[in-house]
Amino acid sequence: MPNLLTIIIFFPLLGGLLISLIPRRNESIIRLTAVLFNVMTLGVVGVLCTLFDRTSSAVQFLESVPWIPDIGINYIVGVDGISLGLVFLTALLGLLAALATTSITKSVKEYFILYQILMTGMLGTFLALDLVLFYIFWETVLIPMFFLIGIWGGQRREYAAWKFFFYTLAGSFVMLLAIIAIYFLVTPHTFNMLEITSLAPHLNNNFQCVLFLMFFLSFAVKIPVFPFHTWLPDAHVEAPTPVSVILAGVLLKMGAYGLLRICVPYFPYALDYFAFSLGVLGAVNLIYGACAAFVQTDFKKMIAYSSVSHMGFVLLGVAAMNSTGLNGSLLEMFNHGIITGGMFLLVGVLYDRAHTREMTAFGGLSSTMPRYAFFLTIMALASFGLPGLSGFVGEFLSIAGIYFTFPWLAALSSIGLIMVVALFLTIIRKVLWGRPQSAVHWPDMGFDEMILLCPLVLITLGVGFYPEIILQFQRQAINLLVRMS
Amino acid sequence: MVKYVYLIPIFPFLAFWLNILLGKQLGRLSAWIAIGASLLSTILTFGIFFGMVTANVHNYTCSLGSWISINGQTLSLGILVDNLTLMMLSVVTVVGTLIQIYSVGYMSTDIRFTRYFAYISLFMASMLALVLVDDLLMLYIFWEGVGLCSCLLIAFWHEKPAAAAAGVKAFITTRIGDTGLLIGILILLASGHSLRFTDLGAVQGSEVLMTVAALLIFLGAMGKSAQFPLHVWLPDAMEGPTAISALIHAATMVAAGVYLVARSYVFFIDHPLALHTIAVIGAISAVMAASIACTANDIKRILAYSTISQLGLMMLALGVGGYVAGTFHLMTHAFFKALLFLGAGSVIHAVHTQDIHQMGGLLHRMKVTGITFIIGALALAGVGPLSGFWSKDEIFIALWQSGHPVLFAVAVLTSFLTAFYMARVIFVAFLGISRRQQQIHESPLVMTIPLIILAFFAVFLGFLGAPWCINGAFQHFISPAMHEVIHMNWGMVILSSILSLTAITLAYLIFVKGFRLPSSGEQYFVCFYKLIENKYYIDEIHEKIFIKPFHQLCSLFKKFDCMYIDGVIHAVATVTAVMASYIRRWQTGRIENYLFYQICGIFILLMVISGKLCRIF
Amino acid sequence: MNSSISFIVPEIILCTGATALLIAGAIGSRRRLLNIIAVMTVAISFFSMFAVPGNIHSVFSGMLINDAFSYVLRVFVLVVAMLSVLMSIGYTWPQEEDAGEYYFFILLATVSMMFAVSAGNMIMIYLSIEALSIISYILACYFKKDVLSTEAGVKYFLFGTLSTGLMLYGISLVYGLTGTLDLEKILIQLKVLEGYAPVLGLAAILIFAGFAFKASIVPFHVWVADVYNGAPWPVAAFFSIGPKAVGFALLIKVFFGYSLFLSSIWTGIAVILAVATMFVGNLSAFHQDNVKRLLAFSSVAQAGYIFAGLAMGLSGLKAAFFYIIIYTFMNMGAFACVSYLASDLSDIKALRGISRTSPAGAFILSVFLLSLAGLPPLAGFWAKFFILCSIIDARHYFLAGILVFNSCVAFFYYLKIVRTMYFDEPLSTVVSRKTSYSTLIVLASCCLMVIEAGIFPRILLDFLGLLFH
Amino acid sequence: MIPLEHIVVLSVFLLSVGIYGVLTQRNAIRFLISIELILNAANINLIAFNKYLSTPDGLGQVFALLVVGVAAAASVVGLVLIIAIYRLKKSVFTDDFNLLKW
Repeated sequence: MPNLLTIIIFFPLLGGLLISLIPRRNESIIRLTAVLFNVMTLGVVGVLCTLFDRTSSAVQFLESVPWIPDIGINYIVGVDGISLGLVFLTALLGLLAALATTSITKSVKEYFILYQILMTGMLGTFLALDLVLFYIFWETVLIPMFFLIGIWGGQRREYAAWKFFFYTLAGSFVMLLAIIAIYFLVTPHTFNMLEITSLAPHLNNNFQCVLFLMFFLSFAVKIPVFPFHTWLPDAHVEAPTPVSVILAGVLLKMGAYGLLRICVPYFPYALDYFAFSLGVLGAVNLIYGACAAFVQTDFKKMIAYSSVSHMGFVLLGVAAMNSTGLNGSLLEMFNHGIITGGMFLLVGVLYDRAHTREMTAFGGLSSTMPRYAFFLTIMALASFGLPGLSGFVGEFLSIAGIYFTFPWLAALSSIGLIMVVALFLTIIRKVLWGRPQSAVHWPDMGFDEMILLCPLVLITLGVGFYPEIILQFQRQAINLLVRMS
Repeated sequence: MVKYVYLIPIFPFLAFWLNILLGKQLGRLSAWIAIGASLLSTILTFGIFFGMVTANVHNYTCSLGSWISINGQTLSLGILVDNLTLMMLSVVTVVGTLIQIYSVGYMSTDIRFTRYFAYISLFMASMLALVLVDDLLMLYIFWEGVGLCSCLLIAFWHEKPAAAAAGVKAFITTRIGDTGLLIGILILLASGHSLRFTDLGAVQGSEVLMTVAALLIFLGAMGKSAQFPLHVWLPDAMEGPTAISALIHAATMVAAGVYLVARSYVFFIDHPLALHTIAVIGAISAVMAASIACTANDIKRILAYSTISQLGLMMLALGVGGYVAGTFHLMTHAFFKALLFLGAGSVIHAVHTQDIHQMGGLLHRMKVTGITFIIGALALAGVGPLSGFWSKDEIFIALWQSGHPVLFAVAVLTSFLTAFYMARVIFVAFLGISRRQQQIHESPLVMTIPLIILAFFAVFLGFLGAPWCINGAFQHFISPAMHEVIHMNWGMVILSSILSLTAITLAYLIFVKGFRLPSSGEQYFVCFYKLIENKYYIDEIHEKIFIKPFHQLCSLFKKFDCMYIDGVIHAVATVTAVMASYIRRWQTGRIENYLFYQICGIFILLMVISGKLCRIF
Repeated sequence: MNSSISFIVPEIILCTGATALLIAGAIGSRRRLLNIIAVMTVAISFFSMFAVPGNIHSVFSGMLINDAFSYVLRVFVLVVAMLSVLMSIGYTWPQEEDAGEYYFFILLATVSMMFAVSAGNMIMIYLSIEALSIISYILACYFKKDVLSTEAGVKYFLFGTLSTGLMLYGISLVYGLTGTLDLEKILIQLKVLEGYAPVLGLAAILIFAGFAFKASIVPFHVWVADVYNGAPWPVAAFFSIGPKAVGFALLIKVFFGYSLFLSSIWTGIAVILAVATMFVGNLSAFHQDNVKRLLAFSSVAQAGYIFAGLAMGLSGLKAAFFYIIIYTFMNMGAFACVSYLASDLSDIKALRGISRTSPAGAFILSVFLLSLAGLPPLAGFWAKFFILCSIIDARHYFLAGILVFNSCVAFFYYLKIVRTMYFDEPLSTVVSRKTSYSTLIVLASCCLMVIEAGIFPRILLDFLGLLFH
Repeated sequence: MIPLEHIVVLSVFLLSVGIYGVLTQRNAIRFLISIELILNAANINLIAFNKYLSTPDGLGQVFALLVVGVAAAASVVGLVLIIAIYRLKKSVFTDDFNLLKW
């Protein structure tokens, strides 16, 4: 299949178009169509994974079509070890989130149209290899997200939607400037990300630093890096469950992916120059996120802040600038997507029953909802990096990577490791342990809910036991990245 | 046979999944699945044990495949079976199996019966794997695994807030140590060393860095083995089911710290500073915990502090080079401490209280439990010729030979205190008159049989290491390089016998005869007593130094988020909005203003063009 | 002379049609007939553009110039006229007015715009601008009984006459300095006029102000909001695209093609004015609850972006041109869509929950608004993108930053409308809208253009490439 | 012959008076008159420059004539508008035309 990637990117959009043709009263058909399209997308991504040559560091399945030849904008898509895992993650969470929409009852048709656009945007961001194309997909995500939070969200949905939108918008505009600037700075002028990879490192140091900071700012908002993270708790909390899953699982990865795809290979001098600051930010993220999460009273907000904390590992891995750290960083992105995606699904399960997310309303669920307790425990354990579950591998590699470069930072971050444990154990204690708070007993998770979590748990266990499952895909690409930076 | 060694942890692991996934359907069968699995492991262990001993093989390594590669090193899941491993395997499987059998009775009425056995199977699997693996990182992985099981089992009765809190506390406190261990591993990794235990002896590198690594690894051991100042979780961990306390918090998991030090002993040997630290920490823990145990009233807590103290002794022994002594005491302690806990459990099961002052005269009502408990207590007190006597002797000898008089004195004091508080328990709880009206029955057979078996071990296991009996079989087994003949050190035997007898007598005088100190000494003693009774205020200090600042930091961060970061964001929005509403007012709706703007605009442009303003740009 | 006549055939057709409409309206023909005549006139005029001979350079002794620039702009003006006429047909006129007269003015305004863009002489420029202005005053107060509409007309008149009067004075100074009013000859003369720079500067600024008034550059923009607000919807839409494009066309022609300003100073001034225009436009729109005024201020801000591009030399010129064309479609679409959805009300409340009652309309309006805001992959994004490219290419990083900040602000108020449509609950009263084909054509064509140029901007770029090769 | 400067000064004076009138007068009619002054200032310029230029071709004078015509048209429209608003508001003072603002 020569146009595999184009199919992957635009297939969801096609689904959206199709959904827009279905009369709005046929809700079940709309849902079915959306799910079907996401299943097929996942299927195609599966095919991609099997066809992918994991021994090669090169970009594969490259497609290049001139788009605006006047200024050298091309439609270039391709996949390599860095993006493959994230594409898979997107397709998987996309399907799960499309399935987890029982709570969406208002304007189902619009919901799924926007959702499908969102999918296209996300997949495109990971696959685009032209800076302008990358930017376009990046921005495409914004508006659907704004609506998904703003229309289907919780109490303070509007505030959250605006905040999310403007934070990200400001960031991405800075990126746009950087993209145009880099176009004019490299000779020959080009937006082709692969060509810039070989051209940009020759830029003079000041330009490298400025451009690095501009790109980083944009990615920092998305990742999010302290102090640009305050949109995240609001957006995550107010968004409906499936959207939170996508937000935490995929959207945050876009920023981190950008870091790996653009900041690391393009600006080796700047990366070297800022590596320590980056590492400090990572450690701050790690500790700050865990601490801020610890005192929240809202279950979802705790998970949201824990995402901030986890993204600290990603930053640490990047700051390490060695293959261990970068491998850890990328793996942590994947793992975080899986784990936090699962966490948000679990919060959603509880919210559907309790209609509140206040921690005080829960407790003792271990006895009344044993299946729920099982899933939540596994996800929480994976979150704080219990060895044997996937979270550990990424965290360990990141910490190891940063240790090799900045030992003291690793020591600092290890404080964060303890805090994260405290955080998730507290969650377990407050939600699962203790006497049941409410006289009403909520029904345990049903089959439909468990089926969503099973793949996530299996991946968590699988990657934890045998991380090569993921690492084998990314190793070559990371090696290349290390050689470049 | 030894090549099937990897099956040892697999059996309980399968039992775990079976129990956790099919718990409801299995019902009481789950217990027997767990027990069956650990019986299989036990049989396999002993098969391998005898296979290796008869073939005179001391070492077996194999790799089960690579796991991950870091910094150019491929870390693989490897297995190392040597005599230390075999000893630990035997202890864990035997004690584990017995305690599981005991648990069938002890937990019979619990609603989460199957989950209990699931967790315990998981624990067995992790613990056995921990013992088997051949490098530090793999050890770390299972190390965390046992920590998790410990946490889950402590909080098994999570409806009790204290139990839930204790579970969390246990995990976090040990995690502090574990993080140290992790950093220690990273230091070794970063300097390009292999993490395999067999290669640890050949570690080269900057002395300071390697000493730090060794200390950090020991930090991990401190956490697990509840050594001062990370010991605070262990007494609280007594909120868990007593069988768990016996298995995890007395016999096996807490001993993993000692095991870790013993396992990487070749590494510690090269770094004397680290070794000294181990000895000092061990000594502090030993005497501190022993003194607290003298004042505690909760039978389980007494045993918990006793565990800390005994583990301290083991560390102390290891720290002064008494490798054999440390490991020997580890083994004997596992059995008699498990016995004591199970006995305590049996008592609690019967009287529904843990306060020793509410017990009394139990020996008459619960013959088997009473007698086995007393056997255990005597073993712990170091009364010859029970097992504790021999291992404690070894420690004394090691200390004496190392030539550290203070440490030796500490060990003697600890030993004295140990005998004293165990005698106290016996006199208050088991002898004397009953303080309760209710009927007290002996526990069922399923609980008492393990007690009897353990009592058997508590009595006779010591002879393995007794110099006059089979010529110090244990010593030669655990340290195959040693060839000299072990001699009886009669001085030590006499010393420790006198020590324990004096302590018991003292306890008898105080708790049975009601002997009191003269009032002149009382004042001074009360202060001291209060300090000890409050556990030297270590919990409070922890609270002040770590927990409270942490909470304050958290609140601070939360506030920082809401007020400062969001404040800046909102300020930007507000400034824009205010500017907007100001600029909007320029559109006054009056044409004369508009015309004025126009003319002004033209004038300003004129000024710009006449070169006055355009310089700026 | 023959070629001169053949050159202005499209204008003649328009004039004829306009006269016919005036008469037909006066004798009380039915509205339907008038609509058809108006559409047909513009259409015929449009097609007659193909018959305009291409081999002549100038006609009427240099009064009108026939080059690619003016040709494209004349076609463009006709497209604007067509869109305006179609929108007027679809518009539900609140008062029964004489439609013939209305179309007459619209077509005459079109004629004057066509003359303006092809003018080769200052006289022609003045005359066409003045004609366009006078017609605009009348159109602005088309609802004679309506206070707002009349006030809009008066304000427009007072502001406009001063502008054109000052522009005339500037032209007279240029005449005095160069002795000619022919643009090409002025260009030659300017080279020897170094010593008269201050006077020339005054003249240039007065002329500039005249054009800037049409293009709504700050501080000559103040009329915009009030006039759009008072004028009927189709007239406001027409004002926001037609005269504005003409203003920019003249700015380009006079200040670029014939470099009336000394180029070094030009950039500085243009940057200042562009920044001011962006800020004033966007910030004034920020709190608007009146959609008409909001769109008016947004069009001021858009003028700022275009002007920023213009300041950047040749590459910016192309970008600005691209922007003007895209802007025309998206702004027209936005006006048409709001007037259709809000049923002639201009308060933002009228759009509440429109997405429930008219999902397609809400979607299309969102497309226009988001395109105006510059969201990829809609056409408005490329317009801004090319402007930004030219700015960064010229190394005006600070200006680029300001533009980007303004885009953020702009996103706020555009999204405010969008959120009103999607987030709020619909008003209780169910309004039945009359949907006519002409409205549909306007909306569909604008929407298609916005999306098409967003996905394949290359087509339009190639077209513009022909213009600037 | 009167020097060109004198005429130019006159025209500038007229322009200034016109601008002053525009800025200060609140009466719409007076405003119209001020505008006429500006237009006439330009006209004077055009005619004078035409006269004093080395190659007089009558262009300026023709333009001036055109301007007079256009100005008349503009004034008519202006007056019509002022009358229209007077009907509605009973005022020709620009202060009163402030319904449209902000």
